Amino acid sequence: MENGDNPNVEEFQETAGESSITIRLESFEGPLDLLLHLIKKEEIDIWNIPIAGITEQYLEYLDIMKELNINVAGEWLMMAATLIYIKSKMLVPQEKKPDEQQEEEDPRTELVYQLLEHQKFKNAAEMLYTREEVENSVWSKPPDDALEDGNEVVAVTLFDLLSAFREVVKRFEEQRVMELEQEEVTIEQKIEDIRRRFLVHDKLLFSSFLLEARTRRHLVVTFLALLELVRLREIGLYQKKAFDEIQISKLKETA
Amino acid sequence: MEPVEIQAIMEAIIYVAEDPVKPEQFREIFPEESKDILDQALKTMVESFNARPGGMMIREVAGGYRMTTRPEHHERIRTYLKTRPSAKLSMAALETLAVIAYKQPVTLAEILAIRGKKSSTALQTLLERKLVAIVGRKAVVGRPILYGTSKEFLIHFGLNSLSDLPTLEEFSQIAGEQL
Amino acid sequence: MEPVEIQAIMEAIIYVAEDPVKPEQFREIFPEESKDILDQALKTMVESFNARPGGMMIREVAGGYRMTTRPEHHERIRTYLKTRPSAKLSMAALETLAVIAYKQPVTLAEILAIRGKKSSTALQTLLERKLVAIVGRKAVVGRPILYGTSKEFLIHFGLNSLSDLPTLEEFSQIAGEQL
Repeated sequence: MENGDNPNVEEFQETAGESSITIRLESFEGPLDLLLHLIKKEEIDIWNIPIAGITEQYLEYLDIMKELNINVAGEWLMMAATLIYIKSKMLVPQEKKPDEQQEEEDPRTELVYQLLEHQKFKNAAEMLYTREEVENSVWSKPPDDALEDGNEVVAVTLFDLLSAFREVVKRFEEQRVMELEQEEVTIEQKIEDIRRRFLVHDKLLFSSFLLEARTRRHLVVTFLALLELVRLREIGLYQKKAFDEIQISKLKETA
Repeated sequence: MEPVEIQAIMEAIIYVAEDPVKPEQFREIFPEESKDILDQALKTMVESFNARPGGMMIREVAGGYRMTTRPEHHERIRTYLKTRPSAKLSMAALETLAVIAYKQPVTLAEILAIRGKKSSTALQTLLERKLVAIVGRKAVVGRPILYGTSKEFLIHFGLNSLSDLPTLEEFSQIAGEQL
Repeated sequence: MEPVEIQAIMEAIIYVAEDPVKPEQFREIFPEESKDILDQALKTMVESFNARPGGMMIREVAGGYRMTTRPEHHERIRTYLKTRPSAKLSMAALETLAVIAYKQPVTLAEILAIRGKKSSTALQTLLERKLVAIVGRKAVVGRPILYGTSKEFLIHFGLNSLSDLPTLEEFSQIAGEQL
């Protein structure tokens, strides 16, 4: 078939501006959509698809897509292969064996069922579209003061949980990068820092110091600084009972 | 309590509720009343509320009762709210959603097989808009994630339950006629 | 337009409005109607709305009209607001839950290190909702408490076991992006 026989291909070439191409291709989102489009346009009987003609048209569309540098996804090539395979099967003359089944399996049957199945869901999507139209024209608005915990409204699904985790991981990575750029603190600086803290507090939780340490090195420095202050008998470590949290208390006024 | 008072409270509760109110919830609010009395009160209230020539209506959505404006007034309401129609789902998202709605629980690979093309972007949109949820894993090699529609799906499309959807056979009939 | 239709739209607008609706605003919505007709419609609508034995009323507040529930029903409405299904979590609680789910067993210090934010209030909420449980103590200095998800957590998210949780890899597959 020549291009002149296919008005749609001409349309493609005439409106080669980028936006119009995108729109056109969106209406054939996948290979099945393109086949359905061709079948409807040519008013073809779905149960008797002229496979040679359809294959030719399909391949023309593929060529145009390639010419326009549109990334042709794998499923498009798969469908091309399927069409060519069906075409070749149909060209082979069927050997008549009267003792076998009268009707040979038509090589197009599977594709036809796939197309019908696809059309079925396209229709279901149309139905959802119409329903959405209707629902878009109503509003439901409970009064604001009826929402007791207004800022705490997150209906939780597994997807939310995973998204939340991903956010945390992302933030963690960013923070690590930032810290690597920061200058590291020395034990002497940390001792001064802890002494300053005990000017205003008599008791602090051991864990509160460790919580501040965002890097491993910072953690070690903090730990060593605390041990040094214990050695100097400026602070003492104790537990109220076994397994309880470790507390740090000031033992003498620091200079 | 007088039926008329029960009805008034039911109306007020449907008004303040964020989600559709299920009949069972009324039994918690009125523990002293019988199920029959509450069901009757609910039915009478909804009928008379909707028989008014007012601007609101009470609809059965997602197994509960929900107050909304009437669709015929949408233009003037939109003028007042100065909102544009909310972002509609793309045709790809609607098709993916249709496959999930009718074939649930379904895996991404099964969706691909029916649609004949990759559907992960559409699925991502549907998950973000909470129309679709992860409902489990299929007991096959690789244990792929199974997807299904959510309560939000019913609300978004004004359905009381999944059985309100037309059957797939109806669509295959139409499909046969179209092709 | 018929007065009854104007009244219905006025009612719907007062229903959807965030703030009390002033009479002047109706003149913007109905530019083709006279002030007298609109004032009359508003008056009639409010009177008949409030004459109903329903659960809501329209009140004049701050020079405008506002829809509220009737004060006499506040106790039952409060009961409802308390009993409604509380499947809601704050973002902080959700993030904390996500860290616990994916990193369990985990200490409070480790949660803080990963989230970079204080998490003790969020953790408290999760413990109260029984989504998280204490699963032991870590064998390090101070023997901090280890947290993990509970059976309630599995039920809430419809999981058979923790191995059903979607992985980050699966997520990036759906999202089609690189992590």
